[in-house]
Amino acid sequence: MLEGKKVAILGDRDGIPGPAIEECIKATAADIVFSTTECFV
Amino acid sequence: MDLENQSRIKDLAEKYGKDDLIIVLGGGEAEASGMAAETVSQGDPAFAGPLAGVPLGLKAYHIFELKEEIDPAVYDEQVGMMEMVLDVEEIVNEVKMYRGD
Amino acid sequence: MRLEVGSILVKDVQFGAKTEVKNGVLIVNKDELAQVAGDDESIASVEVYLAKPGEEIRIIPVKDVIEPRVKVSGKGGVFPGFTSKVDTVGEGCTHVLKGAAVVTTGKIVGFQEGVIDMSGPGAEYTPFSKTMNVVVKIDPVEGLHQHEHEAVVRMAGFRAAEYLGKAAQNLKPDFIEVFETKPLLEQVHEYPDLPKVAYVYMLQTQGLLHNTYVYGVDAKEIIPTLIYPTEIMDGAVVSGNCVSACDKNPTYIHQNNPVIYDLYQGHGKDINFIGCVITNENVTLSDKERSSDMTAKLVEFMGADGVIISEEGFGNPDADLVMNCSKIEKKGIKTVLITDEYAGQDGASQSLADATEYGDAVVSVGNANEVITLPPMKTVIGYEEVADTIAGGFAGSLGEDGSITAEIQVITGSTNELGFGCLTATTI
Amino acid sequence: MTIKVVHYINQFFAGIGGEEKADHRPEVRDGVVGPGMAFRQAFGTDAEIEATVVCGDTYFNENLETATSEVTAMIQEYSPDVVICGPAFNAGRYGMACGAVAKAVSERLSVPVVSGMYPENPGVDMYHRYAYIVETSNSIAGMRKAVKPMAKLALKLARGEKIGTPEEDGYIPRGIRKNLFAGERGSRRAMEMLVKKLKGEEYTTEYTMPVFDRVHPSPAIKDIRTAKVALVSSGGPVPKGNPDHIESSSASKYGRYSLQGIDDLNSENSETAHGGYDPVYANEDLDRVIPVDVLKEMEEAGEIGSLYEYWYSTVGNGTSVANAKKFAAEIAKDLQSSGVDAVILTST
Repeated sequence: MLEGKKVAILGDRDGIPGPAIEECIKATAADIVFSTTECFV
Repeated sequence: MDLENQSRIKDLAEKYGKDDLIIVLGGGEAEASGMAAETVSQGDPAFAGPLAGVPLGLKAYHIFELKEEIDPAVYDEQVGMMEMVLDVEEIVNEVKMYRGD
Repeated sequence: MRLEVGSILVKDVQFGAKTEVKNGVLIVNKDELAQVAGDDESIASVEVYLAKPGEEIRIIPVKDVIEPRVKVSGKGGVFPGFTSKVDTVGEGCTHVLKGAAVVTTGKIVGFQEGVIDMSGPGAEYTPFSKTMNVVVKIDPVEGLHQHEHEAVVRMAGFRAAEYLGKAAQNLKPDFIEVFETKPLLEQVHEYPDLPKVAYVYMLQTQGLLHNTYVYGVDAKEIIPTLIYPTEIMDGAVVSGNCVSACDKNPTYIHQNNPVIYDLYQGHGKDINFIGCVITNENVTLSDKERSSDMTAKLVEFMGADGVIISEEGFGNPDADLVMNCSKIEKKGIKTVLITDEYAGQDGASQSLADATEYGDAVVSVGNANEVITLPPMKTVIGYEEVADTIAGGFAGSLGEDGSITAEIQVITGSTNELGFGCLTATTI
Repeated sequence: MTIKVVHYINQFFAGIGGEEKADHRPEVRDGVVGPGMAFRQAFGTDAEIEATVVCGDTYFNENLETATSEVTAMIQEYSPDVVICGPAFNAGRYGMACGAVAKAVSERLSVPVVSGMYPENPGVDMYHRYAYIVETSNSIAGMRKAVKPMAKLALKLARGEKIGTPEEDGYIPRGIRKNLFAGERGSRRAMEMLVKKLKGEEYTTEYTMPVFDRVHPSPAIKDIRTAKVALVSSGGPVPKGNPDHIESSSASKYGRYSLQGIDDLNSENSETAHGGYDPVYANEDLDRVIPVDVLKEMEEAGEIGSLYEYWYSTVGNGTSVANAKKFAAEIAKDLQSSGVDAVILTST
């Protein structure tokens, strides 16, 4: 389902941070267009 | 959701369209994750940011939902730890609810 | 003590040639009643009126309300120490004209007397809009001292109620209720598994129009004492108290004390109702200390597990309530308090003049400061001009059209602190 | 007719920015801004948000009086039927601002106010009396849930409809005591409460005891022979005829009366207005309530410096604590400016 998709990452300082999600998505066929880590609270 | 990020997402949605762009969330807590999913699909529920009253219709997934799509070794290294401590089911249900599928 | 109360239901009241009850109708010989009630050289005039539920009638200023009764068997009369000898009452059988009441009115004694509306919004607040009232308006001779004036009117009311009650002497009651409390040790053993509950009955005793009488004695002079609940139900306690009429106990309410009645309803089921302590509400600190010490000691002496404490009045008596509560709780005996509130006309002020952290179980019977407009009535029995000066009224309370805008404090029994009515207050 | 609403929000909800923009000065914008959109949806055609007033939280709280006046003036321009503040959730300074606006709007403009806050927001504690504050969650995630009951209450208030209990209409109790008829009479409720208390079961008191101020007495007067002494009483002592019509109970006022030419109070020149005690003895000789005769003698003998030429009087009977406090503050100010050193307070 990630095939050919553009991905915007909204990580969470107290959950999964942006860089960790980036690592995961990098190993797929999707294209990362934005990544950030929010403080959700 | 952070006001600046709302603005960024809005721009990206205009650029790529709602069929190509997906949002991946890393939220550590159900309510906030659901809210992020809601913000990018129906608009900012807090009516504070640029997405207030702007329904982009984007689909957001939590990284937990994408486990099958990701290299297990990488997933385990990056997410495994948090998967054990967080309430995965509650978070995923909340995100699903606001994604509307 | 075992008391049978036989109720003869009165569905209507009319004037007639002979005072009697016929088919549920109380017929009153007006002249004879006026003569009996007015039998006092200090009384200049007596007028008798009828006021029935739903009629557009206002009675003002109301001094006392009394239930007509007669002793059928057992010792004593219906007002022992006043209209009969002081024999101990509370045993045998008493007949009641249930649904009828004598209401006394007449020239104002002080500032403090009440209002009864038989219809309209005010009627919802007073229990005496639901009774068939025989209103006795008594005016004293010129120059009578205030204390004597009060006593003369009080006695006239008792005589009137006793006179009417005699009509029930030989009637068969529509229903009979039996109330019994045994001597303490026996009573304790009757229901060994139920919590032992006593009732602390606070009687206001602060001077003119603030007094309560027990077997003819001004309760200000008593030291708190034990009394059988049935004695109270049978006329041992009567009223000389109508200040801020909302939370004063007219004689009718003493005769029908709802706390005693409801404790008997729970007796043998949820609780073991073992008896009453009557205490007073005097004005000096040493009196307050003595009475609350004695009350707490008596409750402990009885071995009570819990008590209901009812207040009469507000302000100064709040101190008595708080002392009774904290001293009893400190003995490990649980309390529930019944009080009304003076939270201001806007409801935003604190409601009591004294407080205790032990008072964690309070029944509120309403904010007496809340303002109400009583529309004009076709008939006013008494003197409506006192509306501006009675407690709860203010300059301009009496409107030109005869309406009265005042605090519900003016309405007889509106915030009765024995919990006779359903009124309460909540925080919004 | 469409109901007119003005909405008050902070800089964050106006999309101006977060903490860094919190010094934003008050401004007014026509129509809806931010959360106003959600209210617009909820109102449909019943009400219209005419304007939104925005102010930064820091600016508001650091310039409380000016900001309150500025914001209130902006709101007044639109003569709204009801004002909505927030919701502020658990944002403390935003809650305090919403509360202060609510107080000013309700008191100065007599316009009802609805707000929304998390119960622990300090704005609730400070201002719950002035607004119907809907209980919200502690974060902005609760926005949708807060808007519906807030909008409903706003419509009810604007239409002058009867507001239900806090439970029925979902607002935080405002601390106002309101009478109502319960299902059971008081004595029955007392018995049921006692049975529960005896069994150790949960019960709800119908009145939570107030906490009282404890006033520390002032230090003793060093030399009473030079002190100016005043008389203040809640026993209702008034000149004969009660010229100010002080009520016999629940006093709405106090009086200030001259002692000029009076050395003794008696049944000719004075009486009590108090309806809560036996007035006979006070009316015979009002020195029993305020000892004017003795103080005049002491003044003459040089035992006190002087007796202040006015006495102050009200009736304590049934008078709410809030009114009593108000009277006392005014009387104290008067006494202070008249150089009074000591006061004899008599009650009854």
